[in-house]
Amino acid sequence: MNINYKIEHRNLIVELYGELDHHIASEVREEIDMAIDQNSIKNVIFDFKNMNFMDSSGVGVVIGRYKKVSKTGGKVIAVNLNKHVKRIFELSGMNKIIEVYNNREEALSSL
Amino acid sequence: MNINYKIEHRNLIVELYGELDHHIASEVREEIDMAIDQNSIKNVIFDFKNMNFMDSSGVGVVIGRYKKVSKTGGKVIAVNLNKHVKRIFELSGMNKIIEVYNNREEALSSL
Amino acid sequence: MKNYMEISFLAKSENEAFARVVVASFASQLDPTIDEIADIKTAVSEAVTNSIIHGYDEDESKLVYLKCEIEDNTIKIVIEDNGNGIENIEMAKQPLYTSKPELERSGMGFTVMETFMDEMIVSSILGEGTKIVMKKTIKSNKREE
Amino acid sequence: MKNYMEISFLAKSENEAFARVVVASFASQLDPTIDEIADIKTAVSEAVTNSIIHGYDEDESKLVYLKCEIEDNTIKIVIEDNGNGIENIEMAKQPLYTSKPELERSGMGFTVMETFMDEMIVSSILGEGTKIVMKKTIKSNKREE
Ligand SMILES: Nc1ncnc2c1ncn2[C@@H]1O[C@H](COP(=O)(O)OP(=O)(O)O)[C@@H](O)[C@H]1O
Ligand SMILES: Nc1ncnc2c1ncn2[C@@H]1O[C@H](COP(=O)(O)OP(=O)(O)O)[C@@H](O)[C@H]1O
Repeated sequence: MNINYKIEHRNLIVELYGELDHHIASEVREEIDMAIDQNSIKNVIFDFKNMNFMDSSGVGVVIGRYKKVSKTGGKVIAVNLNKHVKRIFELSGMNKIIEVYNNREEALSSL
Repeated sequence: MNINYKIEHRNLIVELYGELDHHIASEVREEIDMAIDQNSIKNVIFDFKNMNFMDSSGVGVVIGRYKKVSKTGGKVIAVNLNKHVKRIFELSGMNKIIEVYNNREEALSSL
Repeated sequence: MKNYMEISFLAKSENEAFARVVVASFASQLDPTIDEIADIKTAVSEAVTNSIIHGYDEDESKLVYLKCEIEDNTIKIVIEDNGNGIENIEMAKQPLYTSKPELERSGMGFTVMETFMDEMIVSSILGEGTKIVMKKTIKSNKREE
Repeated sequence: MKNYMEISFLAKSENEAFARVVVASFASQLDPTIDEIADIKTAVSEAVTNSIIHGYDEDESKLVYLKCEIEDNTIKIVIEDNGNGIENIEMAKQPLYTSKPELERSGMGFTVMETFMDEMIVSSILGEGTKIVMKKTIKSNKREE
């Protein structure tokens, strides 16, 4: 797993690479939370384009960030979900609290 | 494992794809021997370019074909060996009875 | 088609990815689609992660046990630990229920396993351990090209 | 770095490739080079193939046992069968010696294992089985980029 960040205004774009499972979840969480705190981020956009695998540990990471930024009125958005990740999102009801867009441009213009 | 054949004059070019191990060795052997018999082949050229893995079962296959064609004065040639296959060839002393060339063109022009 | 393997490995989180590769590689004999392999990998990941986190409280000296049996087009996967066990299986299986919210667990593990596999059976004895048996039949109609 | 796994599988030739993937995937924790992984895969392939062909005379109902232990930068791999055993280990280890020339075996299996791994120990009891212990240390100097 590898993470890349981009910051546009107060939006943090998190690009996930590789496999998001329990093994890597706490590291991912800490890195994202640090990026949020250090850059007074409002909204977080998860870009799943280069992620090859995710299980329910990934759901925990996304919901956890939602809980964090929603305290300051922020949103969490997910983009570029493949069929597999989409199914996990739907199962967990995450699509009710996390907005899903096809790509980054759509996500950013929604904000 | 997958095999492709090309026949040029009485030379059989065997292109190996994938992994050559004990599991596939007898199938490979039978297919090559049939091609030799049906096309009155003299020489066999093994092209290892697209082979990802070989263990000593592959040595058995190559030496076995050498024994077969040498009865009728034919040769066995190996081309496009990677470092790994080269080492196995050297270990087994195969490079003493089987000619090794960099590529197919060199092999064919040696005949 | 019949095949069998069993594996045990230390309850280290690095071995979650390893377990997925092992099962995916074994299941590949059935010529599954990419989606079917993703389903199987996800279910295995959930069960192995549960044994590590909930069964063993991340004690890396403990062993997780995994068995795979292939019979015709069906793969049966058994994942076991000798850990804490589950007091109330029905409650544990509820979507969103987790006993470790502090670890940001989502409580979706069992739901994912049930959804992605054809069958899932949980058995557990408190203080002795937990056993998950899952089955999935690989559709073969995709092969009529 | 410390890790451990053990696996057993039916003595089917399909499982030779499976065993290679399992060990390669486990060894990948040590961040080996492509060449080091190729060496390990080849050695495992030789030992597993020997158990299937020579140990069990290709009786697919029998089990091959494989253990991997990682300690620091060294991987120890043990491959065992409960098969025929070897009468004369010294003779068996000679390059080009094979008891099954009719199967086009090259007699190079032990030589390959010895060459590609840092250490190889064969022990065997006639009628009871054979055990191969191999070790390889993954060089880490490649990481000074
Ligand atoms: N192997 C296990 N050993 C002990 N308890 C378990 C095990 N697997 C699951 N559980 C219990 O079942 C609950 C629900 O599991 P699951 O649906 O996978 O969600 P999560 O792992 O996110 O908590 C866990 O929180 C835990 O209390
Ligand atoms: N697991 C085993 N069980 C019984 N005999 C074995 C085993 N492994 C090797 N041998 C014996 O040792 C010989 C040499 O083995 P090896 O060098 O791998 O060559 P090959 O497999 O090509 O015969 C075999 O031909 C066989 O007689």
